[in-house]
Amino acid sequence: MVLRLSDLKTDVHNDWCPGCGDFGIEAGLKIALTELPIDINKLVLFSGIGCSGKIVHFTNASGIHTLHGRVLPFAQGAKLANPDLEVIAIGGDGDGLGIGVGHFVHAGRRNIDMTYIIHDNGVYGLTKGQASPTLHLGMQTKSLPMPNINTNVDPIMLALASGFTFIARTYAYNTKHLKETVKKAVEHKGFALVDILQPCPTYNDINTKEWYGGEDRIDAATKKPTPRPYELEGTGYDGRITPMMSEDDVEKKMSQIIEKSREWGDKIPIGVFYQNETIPTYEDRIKARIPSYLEVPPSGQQLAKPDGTSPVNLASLSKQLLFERLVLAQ
Amino acid sequence: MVLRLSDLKTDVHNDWCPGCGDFGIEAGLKIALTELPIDINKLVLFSGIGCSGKIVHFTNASGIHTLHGRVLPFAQGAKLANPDLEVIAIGGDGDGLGIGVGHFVHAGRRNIDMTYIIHDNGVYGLTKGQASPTLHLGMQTKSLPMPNINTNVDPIMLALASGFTFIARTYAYNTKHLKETVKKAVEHKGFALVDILQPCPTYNDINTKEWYGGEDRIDAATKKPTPRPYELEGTGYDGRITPMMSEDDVEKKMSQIIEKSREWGDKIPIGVFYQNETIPTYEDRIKARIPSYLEVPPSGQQLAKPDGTSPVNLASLSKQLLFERLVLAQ
Amino acid sequence: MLVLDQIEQYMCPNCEYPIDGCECACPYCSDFAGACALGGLWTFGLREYYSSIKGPHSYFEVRVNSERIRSHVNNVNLLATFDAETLIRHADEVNPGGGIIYDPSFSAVEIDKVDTIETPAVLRIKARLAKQGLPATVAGILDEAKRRNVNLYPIPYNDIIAKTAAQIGEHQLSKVSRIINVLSVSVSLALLGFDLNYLDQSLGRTFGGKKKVIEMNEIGARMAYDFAKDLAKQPFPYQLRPAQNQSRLLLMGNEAVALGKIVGGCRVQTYYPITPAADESEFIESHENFDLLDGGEPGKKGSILVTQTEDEIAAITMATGAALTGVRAATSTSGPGFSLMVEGLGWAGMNEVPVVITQYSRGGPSTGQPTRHEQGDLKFVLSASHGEFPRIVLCSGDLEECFYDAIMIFNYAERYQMPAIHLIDKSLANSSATIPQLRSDMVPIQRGKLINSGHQSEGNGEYHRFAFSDDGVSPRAVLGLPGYRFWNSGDEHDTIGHIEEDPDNRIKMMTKRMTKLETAAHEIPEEEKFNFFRSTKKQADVTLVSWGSTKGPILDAMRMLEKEGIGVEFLQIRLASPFPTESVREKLAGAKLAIDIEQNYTGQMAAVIAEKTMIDISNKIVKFNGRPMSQDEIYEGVKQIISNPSQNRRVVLTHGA
Amino acid sequence: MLVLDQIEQYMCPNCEYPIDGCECACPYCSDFAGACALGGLWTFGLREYYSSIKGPHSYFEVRVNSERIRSHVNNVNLLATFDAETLIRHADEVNPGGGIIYDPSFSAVEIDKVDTIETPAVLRIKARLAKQGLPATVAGILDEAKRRNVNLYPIPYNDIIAKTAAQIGEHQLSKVSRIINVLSVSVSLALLGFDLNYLDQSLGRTFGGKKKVIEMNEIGARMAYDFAKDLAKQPFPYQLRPAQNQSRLLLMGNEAVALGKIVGGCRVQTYYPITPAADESEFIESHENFDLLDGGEPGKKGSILVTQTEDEIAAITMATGAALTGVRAATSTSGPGFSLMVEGLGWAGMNEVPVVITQYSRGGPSTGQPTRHEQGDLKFVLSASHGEFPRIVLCSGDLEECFYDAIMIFNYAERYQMPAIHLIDKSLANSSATIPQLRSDMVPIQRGKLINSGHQSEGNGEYHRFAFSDDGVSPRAVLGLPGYRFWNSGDEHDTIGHIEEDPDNRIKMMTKRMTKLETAAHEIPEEEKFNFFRSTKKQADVTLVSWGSTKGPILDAMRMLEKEGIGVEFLQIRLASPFPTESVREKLAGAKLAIDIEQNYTGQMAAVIAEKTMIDISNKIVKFNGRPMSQDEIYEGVKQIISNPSQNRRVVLTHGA
Ligand SMILES: Cc1ncc(C[n+]2csc(CCOP(=O)(O)OP(=O)(O)O)c2C)c(N)n1
Ligand SMILES: Cc1ncc(C[n+]2csc(CCOP(=O)(O)OP(=O)(O)O)c2C)c(N)n1
Ligand code: SF4
Ligand code: SF4
Ligand SMILES: [Mg+2]
Ligand SMILES: [Mg+2]
Repeated sequence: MVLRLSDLKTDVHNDWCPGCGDFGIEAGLKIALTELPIDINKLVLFSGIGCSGKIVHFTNASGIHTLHGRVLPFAQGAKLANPDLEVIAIGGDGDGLGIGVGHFVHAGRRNIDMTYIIHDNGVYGLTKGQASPTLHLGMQTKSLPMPNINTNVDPIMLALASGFTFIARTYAYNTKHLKETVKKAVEHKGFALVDILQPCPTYNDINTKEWYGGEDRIDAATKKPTPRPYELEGTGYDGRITPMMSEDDVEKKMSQIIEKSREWGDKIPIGVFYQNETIPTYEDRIKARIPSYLEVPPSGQQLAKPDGTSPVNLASLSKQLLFERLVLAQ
Repeated sequence: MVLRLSDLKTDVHNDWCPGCGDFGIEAGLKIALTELPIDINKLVLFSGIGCSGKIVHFTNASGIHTLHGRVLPFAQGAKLANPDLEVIAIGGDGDGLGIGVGHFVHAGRRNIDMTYIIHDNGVYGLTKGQASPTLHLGMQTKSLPMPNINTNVDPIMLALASGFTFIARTYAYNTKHLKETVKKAVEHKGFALVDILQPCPTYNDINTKEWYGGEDRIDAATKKPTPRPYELEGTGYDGRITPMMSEDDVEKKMSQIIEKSREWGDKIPIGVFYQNETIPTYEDRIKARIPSYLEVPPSGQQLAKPDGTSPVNLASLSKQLLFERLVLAQ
Repeated sequence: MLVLDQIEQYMCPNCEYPIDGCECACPYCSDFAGACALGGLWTFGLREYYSSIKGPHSYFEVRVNSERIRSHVNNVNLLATFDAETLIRHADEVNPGGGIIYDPSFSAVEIDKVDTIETPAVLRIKARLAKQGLPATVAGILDEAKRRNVNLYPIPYNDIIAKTAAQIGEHQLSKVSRIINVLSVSVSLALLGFDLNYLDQSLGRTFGGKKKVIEMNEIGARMAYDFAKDLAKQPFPYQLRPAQNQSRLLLMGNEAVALGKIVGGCRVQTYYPITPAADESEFIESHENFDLLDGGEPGKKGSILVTQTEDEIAAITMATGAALTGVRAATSTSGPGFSLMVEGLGWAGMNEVPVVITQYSRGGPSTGQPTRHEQGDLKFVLSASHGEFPRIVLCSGDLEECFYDAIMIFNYAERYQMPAIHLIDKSLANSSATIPQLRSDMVPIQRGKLINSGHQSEGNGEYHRFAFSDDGVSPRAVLGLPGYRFWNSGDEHDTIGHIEEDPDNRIKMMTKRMTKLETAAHEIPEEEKFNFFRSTKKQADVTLVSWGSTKGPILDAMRMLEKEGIGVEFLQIRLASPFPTESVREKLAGAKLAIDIEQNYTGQMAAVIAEKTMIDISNKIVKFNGRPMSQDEIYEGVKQIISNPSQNRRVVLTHGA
Repeated sequence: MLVLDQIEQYMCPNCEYPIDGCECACPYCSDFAGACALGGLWTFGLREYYSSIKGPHSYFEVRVNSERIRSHVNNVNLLATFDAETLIRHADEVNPGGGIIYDPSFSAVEIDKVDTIETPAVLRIKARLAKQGLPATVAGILDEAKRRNVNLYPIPYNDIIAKTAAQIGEHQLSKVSRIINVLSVSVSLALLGFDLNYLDQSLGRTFGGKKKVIEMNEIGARMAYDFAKDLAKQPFPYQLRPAQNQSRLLLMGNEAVALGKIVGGCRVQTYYPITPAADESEFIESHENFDLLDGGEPGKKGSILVTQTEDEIAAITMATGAALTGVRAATSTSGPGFSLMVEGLGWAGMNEVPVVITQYSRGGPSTGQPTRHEQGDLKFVLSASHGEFPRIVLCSGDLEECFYDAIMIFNYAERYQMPAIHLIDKSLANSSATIPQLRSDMVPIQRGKLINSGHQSEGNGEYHRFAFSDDGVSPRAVLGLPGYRFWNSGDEHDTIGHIEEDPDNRIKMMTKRMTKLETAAHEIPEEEKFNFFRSTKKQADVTLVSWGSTKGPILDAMRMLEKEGIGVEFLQIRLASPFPTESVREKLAGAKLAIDIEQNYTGQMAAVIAEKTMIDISNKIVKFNGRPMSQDEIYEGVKQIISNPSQNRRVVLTHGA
């Protein structure tokens, strides 16, 4: 069955502010889903708490709206129990890099085959615009009474430090790039991060659509704005690490990736910064311990015999603990 | 008053296992304290939960043994309330990079002027040897029934991604290097990390004293072991970022730092990887909002007038909220 | 000079945002309340809003009276609307003889098309109209109102806005359209016969120095005022007149707490943003440097450090770390955040740290109803965290209690050296009211056995932070105090603070800590533990038992009941831990008919009372639909139980939108 | 064949580590218990250890009997020591006529010099010796024992170790010295007249294939056995004889839970390491692939995925995510971990997810006494998390209950679609005992209204995960089930699972969820909710009320009381939520003298009973020194209260080291 965009609509009233970048993300994500070979029955979206977290209610696929900062462990739990599911976790930058950053780091260490999308708007939208961890030090959005007092974290570099095997950035209003990037992330075997730059017109008056669009930077020749985000794909940049690469080449690649991740301001790279399929997924690592894991995953096991009782062979399980009277010659 | 080593001893029975690297850390730390111009009355050690966390009870300075993973917020709270204190936070790698890694990242973003020491032993000592986040993927210590299933995090790279302004590594049994590194960290203006490689002879039979000592790598010429840790100080490496540096130079420095941080195995760099005093401390950032912060810090304020009542001028504070009957001509 | 009870209900965005996101600090932006307060009237305001930023419906209900009022009522006399949705949702709440202010262009709107109204509500309203043979449109709604004898006041907002724009020479209509709120206020004042000058003054306060904005609002207001005066050929039955009064404050609960904290000496506040607690921290932050009185530190300003943390675990542990330095430190949160603070709370309990947690209860469980009201967390905060340790739990009932309790709780925390929870709720946090002026000298600052930095001890090693004593409280030194080195540990410890597993020490330390709660129970005067109100009638017919923000509507309902000759007592429990067992037992033992009134499902305070006193209050009035109780609901609920005094009644209140 | 009650107390490290860190899975390494079990005797073993890895003192106490025993007693008949510390600490616990096994080289050790003994304990012991004019040395301790008629058995361990080393040709003495534990066991067996073969068999089990280790142990054991036989000229007054028995298991509580989970269908377990819960997860992990019976999936193995998470917040939320896929999922923790799970618990409650949390209570508050026993978390788990939602709380009393409850709790969780807490404690987790063989077919697997994957629904959008129903329970689909798309939200939601703020929906949803608890209360048979034991005497003189691991010592104490003609009833409450209010009220209403027995400070179950039934159990026997209750203590406590039946007695038990 081909999935059409209209299949992904729900009746739920969308209460994002007019002009919110979340609309762009919703659109791009949905298009990506229709273009991917996904069984809608196997698709589950998990989200955190924030404006961003409401996306699952606007999308007609099973959707689990979790707790603030906890979207990753919820989502990983489902995927581990049923590796057949296509799991996409979604959350705000406060959710994922603020309160939830511990899970971010440890999810990277696991490398479960799933996708994580961050709505990166520089603010805590739903609680009225406090600074999120991606807002730079000293910036003062209109929602802040004082300039931001904390240094920002860069999701790209943090993901790299945490072991993510796919790291990408895209922009809410570049629908084509967004959907292509999401598709790559979903197709990646391993844990994939897509950081999406998202204007929040209500609270963040610094990183606005106009700012990203470069409306303050009119090209003298064309008289057109010069957008800040530029596509890595167009620059010949290739962030892939392949099995054949020498340790030295890997080193060089890593430096290059980090260099790219540090670009910000007038030129903001978007695209796939890093992709590494040489690192085994968590599923592979489990298979080394539980050979039948993918064949008969936890969610696929039969818990009762036809007579309703447990099929577990308790005797063989408790062998070690068993003491039976031995008749001794004495 | 000069602080002597014997002043720092307590009567508490030390229950670390014989041969534990924690003894080396305790010794080096204490020597550093005696060599620093510290007022013992202002010194407070905070620790997390783990074998490492017990160190505060063995040290005769005020010591706050906090919760598993929470040493950083406790310690930061004290320092913010009383910036006059000399605050050193100490914890295990499980404590700081496992359950506590969220605080690690956000402490980096604040850059409060204090020191954080990690006992990096690759295991959860006190709970009997489970893998800690610094143990590499696939390693199997004697305490593990199966090889480690998670990718490791590198404290150096993670600290860099998180905004720490001083990042160093040292080794539990290189007392001289350890104490010098701790001294530099304490003297640094800003948030300083000292990651200390610490053998845990009871559970970690991979990263042992012998392994660090290179006893498996006997130099053919000298017939002596070739230790794995080598001192960056001896290589001309300089991780300092100074105010005068160009943006380009900073970029180069960063690449260099990251390259260094990726070295592991037969050659393990120890020393100061990175130091940046161009970034304002949190204390400075507060001063921009509260001019009297350092002069009359929160802990230094007088809460009651001599008559026992509050000295706060409530009238001026609630001016905006005040409604007084105005006589209107009508 | 008696003024009728007046209720005004309207949407408020005079800035770009709805009430919740409002930039000009509601409820000042509720200039209606402001104008009334300036006119010397008492006001009470209720806010209801969705958990989202722009979209859905939010509203503000203001009650005005020449006597003090403490709650809202079910129905209103005047409904001011700016959009069709408000009309559709609220028109049926207007009393016969009351009025509705609206824009005539709404009439054609079909109810089905307003997708921000929840399906259950749409179905309810359509069914109601259908029953009367009315169309499912705003016109139908208006017809229904007319049939009920409600006066309709169509105001062409857009015309007035356009004229205002023309007059000030502004081409961008959108910039002027924000004045719509002020227009509706001024129409209301016109109908109510109140002087427009009060609004002008109120605007001055709201917009401070922004001359142009003030001008724009004043011009529009005058135009709307005159228009409405013309429109109302017959005077609107309800008329307001200014009254004499003392100096008063118009504020919300979260501001009252914020002021209390600053006055009470709190100098470090940590928080992680959460509704409805964050407003308090933001208010404090915007007053982080404040003036001191003579006798403070002359010439110097006081300051309070507000730190936004990475999560609530950091918020409580950071505040605790701060408290160890001797500073009065607090954190502020609501349910989900408190759930994350539980482990930290236990550490503070174990180490006898006086840290204060302000808990704003909201609709639970889980994310629940983030912007709605509930008192669902009482039992949770009483037993939160594993193991046993003492804690203070103090529950405020109104804005004044919010303020004074915010000071007192630091005294309790420091005197008994334990974590202290100030339990309030969404209704208190977001309700606004005029109250008598607050005083900074009512509650003296008491720091308990805090070791004075003057008292230098000899040498070190001699100080026992957890020394045993009869009352369980040990002399407390702070970090950095010369000569007083000490240790803390979440592990069971000896008197010095070092880990100690000995079983006898364990018994002594547990007993020491728990003894402090008995000390507190003994020392805290009964009048701080509960309030007991009784009507003039000698013998009470009914004893109401409650806690927290129901205080207001209960007191107001008592007046209604009294008027009917029903004798009412009201036991308002304030201190939930240590619990005033004996007093409560005594008060309830004599009760003819006791009714528990709570804003939760199970009747949590009744459960606590049962546990402590073995007295079963089987009659209950509860509400758990997310909306606070009104005076009328309580009145009706009590009557319902009195009129049928069989035991075991549970009345579930349902009012609210 | 009657065998006297025998108690053995000894330190256990036969591997490199003390008991806690033991690599060979205590209590098998307690080969004494193993040998006795092989000999057909009933055993009960208690472990006490410090919260540290090597250093401090830990000990293991084994009680052996031909009749079933369920607890430990205050004093022992035989004390086997390997070090001076054990002697110093425990010598006074040996009954007159009993014996002490020790190395004669300890005699000179001064008590002051053993710095692992806590100062309070040192002071107590020195005072005791001084009173008798004895030196503060081990020699003094031994003299004291001799005066009390205790037999001394000096065993030169080092000689035997050296000889063993020589015999097997091992030069490194340190490698052989680990056999010291087995030496003491074999000396014990010699004194007790038990056949050494049982030990050999037990060793075979302990060391599996490690031939060389077995040989070394066997040689040493034989040597020690013979030495001891020679030494004991007069037979030791207590003698053990093998008995007939059925097949039995010797296991610990955490293993019983682990087995129950696997049998009960748990297929995902998450955990973050914590004492004493982690042992359970590690046991499961080491059995992650297990055999199925015929009728399972023939030829296929079952498996369970155990995941170590980054913290307890992840542990519960990950388990909850797993449970949404239809898997039976659990997590396991103790107090501090549970404190971090509180927010996640509420989400599972709000979304009606059947996730199981096994909670091992230990000494609190905060880090508390990580390796010590307490039942301090009952009230906390009953009301943990903000807001109101239903939960199951089931408390096991012994090893068999641990196993069967671990199965049943999944049935409850799935049938009522709510989080379910299996509350056990450190004493159960770490006590070992021989118990009758467990059965995998006693508790059928009941999954409640789980939608069968066979039942394909038509189209989508039609499935209402939270459909209203009379019993509150809705048909439950799982993630990935074709045709059953659904939504969850921690926000209040409609029947589909979308956020819904409507007040009427709120009332219905709250009521739906809370109704499930009534359904559970109604459906769960009374015999699963509590146990009621009574002695043969018709009229009971005293009714004991308790819960959890006190079951064992209470049952044992009951036998003692009965022998004296005291009629005893014992109400063991198992289901704390939903609470069996009526039954408890009925049982207590008829009680002549009720006594609450709990391992905590405040008597938490008594408080719950008061809240639910308004019955005040004012007589209490409590213990909170971190050590479990012994049979003797309960016996004495009950006698103390009976002998002076004035109301309001609180007996604090203090035994234990
Ligand atoms: C434990 C907890 N703390 C705080 C909150 C309040 N809260 C709701 S959304 C939010 C922040 C949202 O910011 P972000 O994750 O960046 O999402 P956005 O709204 O910007 O999409 C917070 C703090 C909560 N729901 N739970
Ligand atoms: C909330 C919580 N979870 C779990 C524990 C149990 N715990 C105690 S120490 C420890 C790990 C210690 O490892 P690490 O931090 O590396 O310190 P080390 O012992 O290796 O020095 C754990 C998990 C706890 N105390 N608190
Ligand atoms: S507050 Fe910002 S992020 Fe949230 S919906 Fe509005 S525009 Fe979007
Ligand atoms: S377990 Fe390891 S880290 Fe802990 S004290 Fe022993 S050797 Fe040190
Ligand atoms: Mg955001
Ligand atoms: Mg460690």
